[in-house]
Amino acid sequence: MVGLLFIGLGRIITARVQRRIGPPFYQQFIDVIKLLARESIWHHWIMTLGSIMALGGLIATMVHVPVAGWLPYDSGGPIFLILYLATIGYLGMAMGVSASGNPNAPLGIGRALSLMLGYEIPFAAILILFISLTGSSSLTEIAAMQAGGFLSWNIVKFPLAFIAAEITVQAMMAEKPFDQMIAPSEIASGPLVELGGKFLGLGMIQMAVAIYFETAIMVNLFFGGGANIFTFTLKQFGVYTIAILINSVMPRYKIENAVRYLWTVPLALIIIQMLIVFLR
Amino acid sequence: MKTSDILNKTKELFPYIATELFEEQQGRVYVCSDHFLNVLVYLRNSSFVHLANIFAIDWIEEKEFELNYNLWSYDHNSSIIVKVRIPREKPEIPTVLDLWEHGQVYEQEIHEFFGIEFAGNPDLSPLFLHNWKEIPPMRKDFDTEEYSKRAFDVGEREGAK
Amino acid sequence: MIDLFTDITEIANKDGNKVYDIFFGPNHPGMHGNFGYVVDMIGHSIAKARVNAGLLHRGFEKIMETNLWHQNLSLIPRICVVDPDPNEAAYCGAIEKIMGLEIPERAKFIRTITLEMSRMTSHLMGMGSVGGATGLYTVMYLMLADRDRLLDMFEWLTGGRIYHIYNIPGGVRRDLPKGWKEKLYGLMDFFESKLKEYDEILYRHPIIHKRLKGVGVITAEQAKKWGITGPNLRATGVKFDTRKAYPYAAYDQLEFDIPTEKEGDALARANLVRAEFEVTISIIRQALDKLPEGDVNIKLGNPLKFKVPEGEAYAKVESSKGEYGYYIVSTGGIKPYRVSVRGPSLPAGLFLCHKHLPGMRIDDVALWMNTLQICAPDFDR
Amino acid sequence: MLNEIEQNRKERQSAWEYVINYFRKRSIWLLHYCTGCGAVELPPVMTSRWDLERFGVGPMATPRQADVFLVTGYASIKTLKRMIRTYEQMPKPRWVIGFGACTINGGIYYKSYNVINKLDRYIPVDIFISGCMPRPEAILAALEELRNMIQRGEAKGYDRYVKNYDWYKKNQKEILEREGSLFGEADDENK
Repeated sequence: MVGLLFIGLGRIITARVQRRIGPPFYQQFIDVIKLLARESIWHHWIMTLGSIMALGGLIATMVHVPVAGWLPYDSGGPIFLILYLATIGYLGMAMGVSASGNPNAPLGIGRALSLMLGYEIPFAAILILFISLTGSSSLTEIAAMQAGGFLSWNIVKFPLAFIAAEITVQAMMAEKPFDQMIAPSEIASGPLVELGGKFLGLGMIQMAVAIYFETAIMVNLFFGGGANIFTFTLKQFGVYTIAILINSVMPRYKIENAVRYLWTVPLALIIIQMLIVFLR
Repeated sequence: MKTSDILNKTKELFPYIATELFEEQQGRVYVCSDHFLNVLVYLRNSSFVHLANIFAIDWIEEKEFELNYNLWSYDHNSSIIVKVRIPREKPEIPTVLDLWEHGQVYEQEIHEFFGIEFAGNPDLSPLFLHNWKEIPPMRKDFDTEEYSKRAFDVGEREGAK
Repeated sequence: MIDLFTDITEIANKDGNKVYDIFFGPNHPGMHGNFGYVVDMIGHSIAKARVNAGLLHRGFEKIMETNLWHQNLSLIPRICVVDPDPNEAAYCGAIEKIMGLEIPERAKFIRTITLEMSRMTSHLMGMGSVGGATGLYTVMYLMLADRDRLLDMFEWLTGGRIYHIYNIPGGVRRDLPKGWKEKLYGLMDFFESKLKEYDEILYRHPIIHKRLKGVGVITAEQAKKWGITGPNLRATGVKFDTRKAYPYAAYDQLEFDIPTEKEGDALARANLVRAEFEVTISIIRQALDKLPEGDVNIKLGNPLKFKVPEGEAYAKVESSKGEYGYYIVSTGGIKPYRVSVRGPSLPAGLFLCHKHLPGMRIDDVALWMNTLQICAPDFDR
Repeated sequence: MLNEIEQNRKERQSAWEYVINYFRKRSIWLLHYCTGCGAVELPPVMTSRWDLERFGVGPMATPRQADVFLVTGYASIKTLKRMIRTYEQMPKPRWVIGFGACTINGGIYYKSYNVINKLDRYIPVDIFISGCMPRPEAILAALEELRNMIQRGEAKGYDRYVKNYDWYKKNQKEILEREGSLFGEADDENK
């Protein structure tokens, strides 16, 4: 829900950058409801399975991400489990759309997976930094460690790591310059090319969930979680706004350039950050 | 060199052609289909590198097709149009692919719209039209209005159903 | 290189590698205009391209033979939608050449101004779609919004936003309305100030440089040999412009220089369009400054009975995409005998694709098309 | 009087459809397929001056995702084939807008040998926009009218396509798979 609201607001922000008014903020809900009420064209039962798997994987991920220190059950937000579960979503999508038989879809999936290869490494490096600092792989504890005012947030303590993480998250959310998997003018919106009706509706919900948990991870890592759900959401929205603003003024990399960029710049930033932290 | 000089020089080399200076920078060369390749080769080698286009004119009353090779020289800033006439009954002419590679597209187009054969061109497949069963449409004896009436302006609209 | 990739399809087929077709267009977001390539792909790279043209074929040249001279005026701008005025100017220019007419000075200058304005609209669309092809939609939106201001000026002057039908044989249809000139001066200032913004957001963007560099390289030799004209030719370093070399309208009375680039790749073409945009602004300013008083057309009598004496002529203009030419044959009747159109993007769109696309990645096709300014209607006609 | 209108509405659509139609009309996605020159007026409609996205209208890349097929201008025979395929690929609540005079009766290309004259013989059209080229305001007006029609449950072109499928197919075949000349034998001698 919140994710959909975010996308809706994001569309307004993009429109404002482009000197337009933009759609109403509830537009995304309307779109999803319309899509779910639509006829959907069905190629193979794998498509349904893939879509459900993708959504299920992401919901399973979300369950483990602490929101304002709260979790459905007490798992403590195990960071590696989150990373593994997040892949299931993409694999489900890959499975689903590959069954559609359109050559653009596998092209898009190929790009998505190689991009994943690109951003997982710097992201893992960030996590290693935090785990070695806190001695715990629990998101709740990392968030709790930053309690106590603005200055103890990780964004202030480790600005370079934050920049690196922001770039990585940009790739995670498939926003520009890392939206190779969608790329309408190259491969006709890639994985989504054959998805219509309910599949696309599920896809949009899935995208919203993905944005929600990715921003949640960012907030937990760098903005000290949140005292209550409102401040937490507000911080999430802040992270998303940065992503959207970058998105609206960036063109798209080629896939190999994108992966090379992700393996050099963010990784270098993190290593510098690590050196600063450990040598001090 | 001025266009008139170029025309005169060409005329000296090939006495069987007729030339006409249309305006300061535009000239025309009339040549028969046996010799036109010689003239084109000469012009191509004397700085007329740019082939703007090839187009055909259907002179139905004289029972002839006229092919026009529209050349431009970047060195002399002059335009020369080489005109070749071929009989309408047996429209066949050698290709100019060896001189200008992109002539391929123009020849394909003319073959489709006029039905002129280009001897030596390997690919004259239809480029623009879909499932064309009539005579080539750009010929003068093809009546496009009548065709449109018979093909598209028939039957009822959807509302009438 | 070329033979290598055409053969690769067969080799790959033989070895059991998967070669698959992608329909790049007509129904593809990276394509503008109704046109397409069918490309054989191996992985991400193209092995072979086939042209899927004729989707916009309307038989213009045939319809024109059945229409009156003046009726055709409303038909010809539709050949190229984004840049319609060169069509009108070339068509009228050819008729005037056959008739031996010298149009009034003021009409020449007004023609120059509208031609350059049309070039500006087309370039704004071209620059914007470079952004669109790389995913930088903001640029596209901003430029198209700015383009609307020019369209407003056209509407004020001619009554039409897209199709102006403003040039007629013997001059232009009507004089400038009151206050139009001042407004256009203001608009030129506006665009000059905008250039800075475009530079920042598009032309100095490192990712754009990375994407455009080395895509679709043409050398000067090849460009001349393959009939490539206009900005694509100038991007290879050839200092040639029909406006200078074969002047029409009032270009021989104006001072401007021809920008060129050396590399001949997509980046050079994109930068050249930007440079030309600047030149265009200066040309419009000059033409407005020098605009003489007087009539704007020669009265040629009843357009329904308008006849052109027997003869034929080729007139060409420099459109935003290259050499636009009309060859008109008249037999002295009320209808043209034959009108042949030379569209500027034909060699690039239908011929160059066989040379460039094999070996290219699918990512670059849209960019390649946009920077070459391939406009499907002008070769489909 | 009011009851009558209410009655009519109920005949056309159930309450559930009425609610769904509300969402459908608020989120119309156009197919990004420029069939003709009319497409040049679409980008201006999306930019800041008219801003189509305010109404939830946006361009979509593939026919699977789109609701509205804008036939922008004339349709040549080759395009008609693609148009029919595209139309049949779109999922069910789908609408067609005929854009410009050329789709109504051929417009300025009436005489052409390669442009069809009556679009609604080949695919069902819900709404026509007249003019060449239609101004952006006309596009907005047409979309507004289409929204009202959707809400009232009147825009049922896709149902008509199913109902009169044979008729449409026959017309399409007449154009696309013609065998032999229209002019008979006499003209073939010139070949």
